Amino acid sequence: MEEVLKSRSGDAVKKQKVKNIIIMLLPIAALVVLFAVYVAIILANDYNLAINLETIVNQAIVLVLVATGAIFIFTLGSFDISLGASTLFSATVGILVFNATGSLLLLFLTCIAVAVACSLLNSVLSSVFHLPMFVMTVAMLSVLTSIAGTIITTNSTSAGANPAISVSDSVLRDILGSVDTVWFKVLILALFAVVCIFVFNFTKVGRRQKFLGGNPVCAKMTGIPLSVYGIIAFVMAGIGVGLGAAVNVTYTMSVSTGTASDIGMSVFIAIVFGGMPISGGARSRIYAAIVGGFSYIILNNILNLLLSSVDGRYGYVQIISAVLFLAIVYVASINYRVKHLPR
Amino acid sequence: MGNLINKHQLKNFGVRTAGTLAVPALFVVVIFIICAAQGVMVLTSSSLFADFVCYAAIVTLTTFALSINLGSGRFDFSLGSMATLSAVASAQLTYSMLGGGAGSGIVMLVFSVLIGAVAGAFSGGLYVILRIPPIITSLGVALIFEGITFVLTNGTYIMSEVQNDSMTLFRTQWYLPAVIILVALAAVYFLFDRTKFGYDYKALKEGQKVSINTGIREVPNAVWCYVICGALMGTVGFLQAARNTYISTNVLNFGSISVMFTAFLPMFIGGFIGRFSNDKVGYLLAGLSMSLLNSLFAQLSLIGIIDSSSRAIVEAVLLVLFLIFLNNEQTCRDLVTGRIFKKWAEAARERKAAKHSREDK
Amino acid sequence: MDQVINTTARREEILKVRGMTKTFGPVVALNNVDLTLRKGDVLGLIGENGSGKSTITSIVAGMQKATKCDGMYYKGEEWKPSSMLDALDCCGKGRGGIGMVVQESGTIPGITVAENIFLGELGQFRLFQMKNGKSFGPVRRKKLFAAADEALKKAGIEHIPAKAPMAALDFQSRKLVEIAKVILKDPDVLIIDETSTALAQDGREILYKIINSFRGTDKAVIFISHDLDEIMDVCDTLTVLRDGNIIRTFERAEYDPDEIRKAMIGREMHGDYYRSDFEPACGEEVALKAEDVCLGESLKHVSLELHRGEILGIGGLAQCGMHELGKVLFGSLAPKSGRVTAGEDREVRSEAVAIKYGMGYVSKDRDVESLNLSASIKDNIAIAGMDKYAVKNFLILDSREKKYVDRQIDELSIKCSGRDQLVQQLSGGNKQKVVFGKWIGCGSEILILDCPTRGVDIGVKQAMYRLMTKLKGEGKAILLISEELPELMGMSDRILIMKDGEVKKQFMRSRELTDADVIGYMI
Amino acid sequence: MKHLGKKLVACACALALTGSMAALAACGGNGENDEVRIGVLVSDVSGEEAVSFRNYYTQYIAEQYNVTFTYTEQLNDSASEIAAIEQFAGQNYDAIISLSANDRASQAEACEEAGMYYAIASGMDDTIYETYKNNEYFVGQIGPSMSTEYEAGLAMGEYYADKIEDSVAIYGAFIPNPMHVYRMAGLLTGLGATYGGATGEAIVGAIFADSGVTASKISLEGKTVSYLAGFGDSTMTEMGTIIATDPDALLSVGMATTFFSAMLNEAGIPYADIDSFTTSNAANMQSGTLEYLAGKYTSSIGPIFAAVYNAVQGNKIENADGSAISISQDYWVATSYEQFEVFQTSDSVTDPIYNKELLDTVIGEDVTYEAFEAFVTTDRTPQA
Repeated sequence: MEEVLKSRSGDAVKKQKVKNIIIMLLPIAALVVLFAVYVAIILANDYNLAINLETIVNQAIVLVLVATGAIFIFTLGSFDISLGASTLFSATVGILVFNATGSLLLLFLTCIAVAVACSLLNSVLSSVFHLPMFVMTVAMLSVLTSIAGTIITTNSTSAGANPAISVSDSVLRDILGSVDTVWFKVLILALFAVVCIFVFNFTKVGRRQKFLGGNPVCAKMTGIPLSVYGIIAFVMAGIGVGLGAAVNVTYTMSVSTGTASDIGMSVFIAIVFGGMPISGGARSRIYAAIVGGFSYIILNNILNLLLSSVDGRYGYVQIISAVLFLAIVYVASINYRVKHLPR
Repeated sequence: MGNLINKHQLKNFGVRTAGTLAVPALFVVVIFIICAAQGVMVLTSSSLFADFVCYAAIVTLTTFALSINLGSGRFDFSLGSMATLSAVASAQLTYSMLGGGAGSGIVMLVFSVLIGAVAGAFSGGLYVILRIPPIITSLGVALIFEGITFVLTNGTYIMSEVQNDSMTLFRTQWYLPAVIILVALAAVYFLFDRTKFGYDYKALKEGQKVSINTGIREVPNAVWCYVICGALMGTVGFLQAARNTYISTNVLNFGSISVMFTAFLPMFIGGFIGRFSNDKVGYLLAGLSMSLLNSLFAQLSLIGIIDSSSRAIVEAVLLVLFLIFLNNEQTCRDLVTGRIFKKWAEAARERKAAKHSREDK
Repeated sequence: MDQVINTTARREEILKVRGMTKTFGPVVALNNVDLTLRKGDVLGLIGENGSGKSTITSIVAGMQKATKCDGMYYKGEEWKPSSMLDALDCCGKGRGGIGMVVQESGTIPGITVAENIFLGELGQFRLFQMKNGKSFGPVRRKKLFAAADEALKKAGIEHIPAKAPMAALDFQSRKLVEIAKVILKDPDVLIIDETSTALAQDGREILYKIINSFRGTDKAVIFISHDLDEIMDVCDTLTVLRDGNIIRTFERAEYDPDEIRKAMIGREMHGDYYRSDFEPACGEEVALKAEDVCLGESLKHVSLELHRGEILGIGGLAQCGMHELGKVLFGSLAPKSGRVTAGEDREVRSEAVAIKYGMGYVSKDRDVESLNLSASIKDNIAIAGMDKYAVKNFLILDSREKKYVDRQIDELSIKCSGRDQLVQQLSGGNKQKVVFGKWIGCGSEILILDCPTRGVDIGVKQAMYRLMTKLKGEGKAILLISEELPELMGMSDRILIMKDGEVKKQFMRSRELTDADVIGYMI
Repeated sequence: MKHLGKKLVACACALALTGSMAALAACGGNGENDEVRIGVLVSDVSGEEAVSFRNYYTQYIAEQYNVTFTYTEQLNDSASEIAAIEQFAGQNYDAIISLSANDRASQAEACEEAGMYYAIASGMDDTIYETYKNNEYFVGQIGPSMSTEYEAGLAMGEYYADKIEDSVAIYGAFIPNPMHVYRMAGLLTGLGATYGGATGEAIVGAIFADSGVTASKISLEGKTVSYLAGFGDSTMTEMGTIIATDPDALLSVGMATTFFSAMLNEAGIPYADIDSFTTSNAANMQSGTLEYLAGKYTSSIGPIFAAVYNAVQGNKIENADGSAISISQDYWVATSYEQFEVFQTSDSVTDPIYNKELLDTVIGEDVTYEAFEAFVTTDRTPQA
């Protein structure tokens, strides 16, 4: 109905472009500001900056890895709620294999293979039986958590309340410890991000993913069926999950029933925080996961520092971080307001 | 959600009754077969029956709440957090007033419904003001409600506040949760199927743009939906508190999310039943079926042949199976009637014929 | 057509718009426009896409608000409708307002016909009606259905039951329900926006009957159409808009198609509109072949052959199955039986396969099936042609992609601010050019064009006809599905007419072929 | 554009606010240099025992000594434990006391790496102890050992062995949590029941092998035993079913007072549990049907604080061969309200058994391992 729209002057177009760029940069700006505030607090308190930065990387890395892979799913306008459960499950199998073989390579390969298999099961089942992807992942969440829970319980070595499988052999612990470094983690993330960015922006597959997210019907009519590219997206997400699971194992040297329990939902937060629309499509970006994941973790750390002496602070931290999250998403979406309520 | 064309064509009363009762009947039959095979019985005492009704109320009301916004394409992750928050706040409020004395139960129920409604209004209000996709606002809202719950309790269990004779009645007298179910059913049926609000809701759900252009006001309609969801979840929170005799309040980091997942299976079953009668009745029948299943799980758990993880797997598999049925109904029907083999044979014959004709050329 | 004009009533203004401006972001849709509608008049609005005709009427009908307006007066009073319902209600007076039948679907499929007719105004059926006009209580369904049946009858529509779910109706019936919904309110001004394109002959008759009932009375009609012949036939006065400005108003006596076209596009039309030759011609080689294709009620044993260098037209009424045929040929719908093959007996089973065999498909539902509106021109054009410019068939380099896209933008002269402009900001014609660019760029040898000039203005239309002729000359095979007979006859080497899912008749290209020859086989 | 401008300004304001808060925080923190800062890892923030432990540290000890305790949120997995330790390390904390046991080995290693003292305050773990006992930063562990847990279950079982006439219900809480497994083994042995064997050792092995208890494998001659565990949607239905059979008692190895008090009191079924001496349990004992409660007392985590405090002050207590401390603490048992009341009054947050006066006897440079061990193992059970 908004018939034809004629461009006013080049000037207006330029202004619009500048505005778009500002909005696009907002998530990055938010990350920079949050980082600056964090560093300021650390320095002002005479805390150890190096340790704190390492902490941030350690806390964020699994989330960011999983979220980076998950971008492929989100790009399609779909989402997977079982990512956390899948991380838990692949870490469980991974640690069993590692305990048996002591091979780091096998740990990573197993985690990736298992995670990709879970992803494939999700996507293939839903495409063969035409099931809504999301509900399939809800079912998968239960199944994976339960199976992993059973495996962990049966093989538990823990003395604590939560059953857990740990790497207890000191030689094996040393092997894991050797890669439990910030540099290794950053390297893994960088490699994976580069691969994802390459696939996403420089290959036919990536272009088609984005196109699919924008309009699946048109994509189908252009010979890009959701069933096929959905599977590819889930495979990419599986790789991210596998890497996250393996890195988690090197970090904690154990897997318990609570491992990665909040990753599934945090991925949503991270991706949206990073400036990507939940509906996917043309505005999807790989860096959203990285920017958003780190922003979210840093924000929580800042709030924890600021409120350290407040009673019930974890409640307040969560409230404030949720409010800031909504505020940033609100501002970032300002260009895309529509007359009716979004769904 | 229900397929209107089918509904229109299914005038036959017999078919409608059969369609309505098929799934619940299947549940009953299968459950009793399993009972017989394992030598257990369900619903053997009045208190167990009361527990059955109470759990059915929890599932049914959650399903109502889930279906309201999900049906309109609005994803709401905050359902569980609304239930916990309203239960905790109303428990504390009621206890501070009555100290667990007479009437505590009903007062807490009223408070819980009201607080739930306010929470829903907050959630819906935030959505219409921010105008960002509801799935995102609901993530934020869930975190906020969980945070508030934590601040109210510091994460500790709510126990003595909800352990009193008055609350006990809701768990031990089956008619109380039954009344709650009936009132809720009547309310959602009236609101969504009989009022202007309900008609507008349906119109917005099926054709958002056209409805708005015609002059239906979407914002109040959406906010009211959230308010109703909140009130329902407030009731669920209360019933859970009554049934469990305590409230676990340590729900930070999306600990409250899982509540909504339990409602997916009954929602799909209810939607299916709704094609033959009414979706709300469908949700109730599905809720009762799920509760009967729960009773069975309890008995099987006591004799040690099922535990919580195998239960979760069974429920997930049921969900997937039912979805496969829903999305491949024709194939399933063909499979049952054996027509599928005929079809395969036909297709094979055709392929052969086509091949021959090509070869002839 | 009835041409009685009550000259005394005509003098009186019923609607007056002064200095109306509407902008969408940086885009000016209406630029300080004045419009006057007189009683008894049937006013036609015509213009290219984006000229502002739908914008001005939708503001008048309360669907949206003007950015700036010096005054809008209805029956001498200030006119400020808050919604379409409000406009219909004449801002609270209940009757005699402004009603509009919109271009795109204005009905909701998931609810009943009755609910659609009384959409947003179910208050009147509530159990308790207060004296102050307020009401509460449940909605009485029986009363609702009775009232809806009444409304349908009033509009002369007898075959649609009020209880039926909207989704069970065909496209035309849905449009008729919309008309009934507007007529029910006894509007004094009726706005019909591109409605007739959705209607077959019987539906059009109902519509014309309604229009004629307004002519010469105290009421008035605004009629919007792309179809110059139809609009000249129906309207007493014709106002031409271009780029958000009113260019000229023609009285019936001044009607001259060339003048009107000139006013619409702002320049003289040069050369031929359709193909200039009248010789059916095509290559020997069969490019696409359908054998005994069946698809439920839509297609019954359809067979056809499309040759290289041929334009094969498929015509018929909207529901005759020709649109489904297009999809079946492209592998998008799987036929229940029969097969579709491209070239040397290669079966087309899916869109991806079709594309591999060099096919391209321009959908009738352009915004949904042919374009990704939220993506850029670049993304839309590039998506189908990646095989052309990808390095080693997988690596996409920005520079190569840009070159590829820019070539299409140039060749099709797509009007845009740049390749990164979002497609949703383009006009209908330019959108369609993007679709063409997408399929031509990737070197499609077989093009299935389903209503390619739908919602496209004359200038672009002409450009497209030329393009089709050129493609034919290059030996491409074109299947043209169209609901417009002149277009089919003007362009096709051969025309197949379909009815009820079957091919009823074949016509070869000829100068002598007329509408009358063909129509009989359609209805 | 204007709209956007406004939003950006608002954002900038919000961030500026955050910044100034940061500066504020900087002024507040780290003022006194000799203050001892201890991070406490917890995996339970909900239970009454956890709350009273917390109150003892933050409301009593922190008042008496120049110490701050910072509690983590509920730690659900090893990653969050290590992350919490790293955060404490980043803020120059002196020591970590762990009440969380997702992965103790990783906790110990993370503390070592960060140079923070580390102590375990509950659920002693001999494997961990043996591995890390010579670690410079490992202070040690004080709390009920697995054999103490076994003994606690055994005592309960023996107490009920003669009382059960026809039927007994057993709640296994979160088996296979080892603490609950050992208690269960003790309980079954005490009752005279068998489960894949008759000795405690055999039963422990059988439960771990099954990673849970299978109800049908419990055998108690002449009596029916019903069993349930965990907490889920059907737990209340299971409990209802059990109550309908009217067992002579419900014996629990944990959490029953939280989950089932209301139901059991109301049905008039006697029950026993291993929990803590809280007000609600007092009420359950006084007016309900709770008749046996074994529990840790609030200030039982006092000695581990003393050990950590000493270590931070440079007086780490080590035994003769230079390894960290490992001392088991016993449970107190109340079988009547009177006894319960005595326990409650003699150990509260405001007036704990391990009060400053008592703790000061083992804080200082010249405290020996032997003195400390004697201090912890002295039976301080209050007598009526």
